Amino acid sequence: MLSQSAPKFSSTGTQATRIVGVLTIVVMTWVVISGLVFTPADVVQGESVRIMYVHVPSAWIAYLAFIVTAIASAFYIFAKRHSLGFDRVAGASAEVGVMFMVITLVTGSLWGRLTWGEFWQWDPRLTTTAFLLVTYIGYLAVRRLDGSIEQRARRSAVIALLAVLEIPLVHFSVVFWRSLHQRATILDPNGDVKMDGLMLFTLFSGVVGFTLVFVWLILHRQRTMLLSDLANQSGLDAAILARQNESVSN
Amino acid sequence: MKKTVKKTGRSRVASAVFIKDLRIEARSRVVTNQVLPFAGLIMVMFAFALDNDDVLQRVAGGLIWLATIFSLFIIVQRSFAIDTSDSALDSLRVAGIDLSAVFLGKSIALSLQLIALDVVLIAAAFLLYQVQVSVIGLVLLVTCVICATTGLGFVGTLYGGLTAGTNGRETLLPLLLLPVVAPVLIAATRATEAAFGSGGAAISEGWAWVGLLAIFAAVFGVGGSLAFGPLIDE
Amino acid sequence: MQDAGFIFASYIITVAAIVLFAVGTLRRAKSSAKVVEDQHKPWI
Amino acid sequence: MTVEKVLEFSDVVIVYDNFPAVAGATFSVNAGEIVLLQGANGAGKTTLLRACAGLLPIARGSANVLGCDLRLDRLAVRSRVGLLGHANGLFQDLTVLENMLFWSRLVGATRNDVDQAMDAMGLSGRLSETQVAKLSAGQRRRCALASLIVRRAQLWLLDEPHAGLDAQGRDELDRTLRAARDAGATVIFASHEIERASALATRSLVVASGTVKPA
Repeated sequence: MLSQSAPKFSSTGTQATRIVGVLTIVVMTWVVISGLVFTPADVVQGESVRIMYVHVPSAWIAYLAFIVTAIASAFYIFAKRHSLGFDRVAGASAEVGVMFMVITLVTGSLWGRLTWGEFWQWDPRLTTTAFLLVTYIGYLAVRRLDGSIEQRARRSAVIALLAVLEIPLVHFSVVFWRSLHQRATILDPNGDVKMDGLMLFTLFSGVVGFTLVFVWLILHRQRTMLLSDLANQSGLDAAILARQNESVSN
Repeated sequence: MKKTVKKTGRSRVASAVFIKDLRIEARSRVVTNQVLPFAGLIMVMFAFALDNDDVLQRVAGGLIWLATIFSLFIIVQRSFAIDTSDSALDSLRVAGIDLSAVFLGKSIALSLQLIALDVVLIAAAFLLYQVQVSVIGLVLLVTCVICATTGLGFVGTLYGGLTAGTNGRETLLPLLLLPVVAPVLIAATRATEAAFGSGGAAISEGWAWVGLLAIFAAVFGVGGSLAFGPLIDE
Repeated sequence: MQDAGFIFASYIITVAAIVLFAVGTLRRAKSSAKVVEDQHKPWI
Repeated sequence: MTVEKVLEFSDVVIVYDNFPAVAGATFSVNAGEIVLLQGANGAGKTTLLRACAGLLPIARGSANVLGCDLRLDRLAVRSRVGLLGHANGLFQDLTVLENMLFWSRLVGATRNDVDQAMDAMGLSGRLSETQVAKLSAGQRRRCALASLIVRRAQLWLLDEPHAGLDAQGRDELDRTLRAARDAGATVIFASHEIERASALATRSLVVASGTVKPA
């Protein structure tokens, strides 16, 4: 029902999210400064290795996000009580995952231009990543199809589980496809980076920082989804009442 | 009051749906009169665009499967348009029919139509692109076509069912299907190239790809029969 | 130097994408939090 | 013999596209009744019928059809009801007989059941070999009703069954529905033609703004 008094709590933030948020800002600031200034240039790759501190963590977190989506979808489908909370986590995680995957592809192609001289190579890892991105863009499109909230949850959970089935198939076919025709040794961007302590630590902080970003975004996004579902619901209560009054007055 | 209709066997439902789909196709001839010319046109247009016999021989396999996948989108949408135009799909849902059997019936009908399409496309490749094939190559080619079309039939029906009756299905279907069928495109292309001996590929290379196609078909056959009901229901 | 431009670009794109996503989420949260009563917000 | 309740709705709310198309419907239907739902367009008749068939989720309230709780298991009721909406659910490129045989294979009915149903609907003879696309509206409607007979539906849910039929078709439809009732089916149908429909129905209900009241 529409509230009589305006709700006092007008955000999705809590003590916990604020702590995560502050931590995120601290860690990310450190990653940016250390990645750009403190860490040394690579012997082979030169300065361009600095892109690694944002590229590699965002790729990892994108994959993490898609795994979270799959797990949450499985919980939604297989748990006795089909709890919509799992669906919201799955959706929020996929959205964040798509964002990180776009970051990964953009930073990766910038890095590729510097090291290989080309923005794009038909390397198995790149190709799989591109297919994966399109798959999850499709997943998000399925979430926007019209229908009830339960319908959305069920459809998207099925699609998420099918997408997980598809990841190994796409990956192996692409790896197999390339390996038959050319050796992919020079294409491996991480193979020839010699890491010293600070570089490793910065990369590690990058992973931590991006994970914090992920957690913070998921918490807020998932609550925002709940709010907008509830907002529809509260409109519904008013609508039921209005419709009943309508029938009485007739 | 309590006399309930006895549940019909899955194979019976599947075969009824299969016969129904093929009979409608035999009568309306949409695949033969529209999709087939469309796919043939793709092959001819590529011949114009590439205009080089050596290149055409090399890429013949890829073109066949690209044309197949484009035709798949049309056939899938047509197949579900038949079921949704007079709400027959709703009637099936109301009647409590085993939807996984509907899935199987529709997939197999779809695969058969794709096989017929591929036979014509491969014949076109022989005529237009001057590809050669040995007897062993032909065995490989036939196996590849069967495995690939089975897999395409399963995924096509699965995602076609999901998008049937929704807004924007014409664009959503390719968006969902393209990344999923990527392995089929790659594997079937490589196997066909091996069968044709394009670019010096050996026939033995092709069988590994056919194996991948078989795995793909199995995964989506099982996944599809489980998922199809929940997807189109509600 | 071309390298520097590319490196800065990749950092800026990363940070900008994250900030935009975060700001968008918070703004949507604020607008829909106004219509929902506090008792329905389990995180309070 | 106690009267068997085929359908029992209590304070049922059905949400369709975020709109409470049915906002608190309470009514029940006994076995063997022919119930007419009257009401203006947009009153919620179609939504109500589709929900009875287990096609739409029940948002609130309790709903029981043929002994199945629709809130718990909407699928259980489905094989036992027949819904005929504005569309007929037929395949246009197939003949009448082929449509019937398709349904009979799905539900395990015999050829004899099919012949009987087609006889009852006056679809035997040359008509049975005609493609559905070439039939008149009334013939299609009869074809759709025949498929309900083949499916042995215990509860018939008909949305505007008289729409698009000529005088003869309407008479036939009325006869069919009475025959179906005599054969043990219960019928709930929506109609705008109050006079004709009231003569057919054993009881009338008024649907207005998503609620149900006795006429």
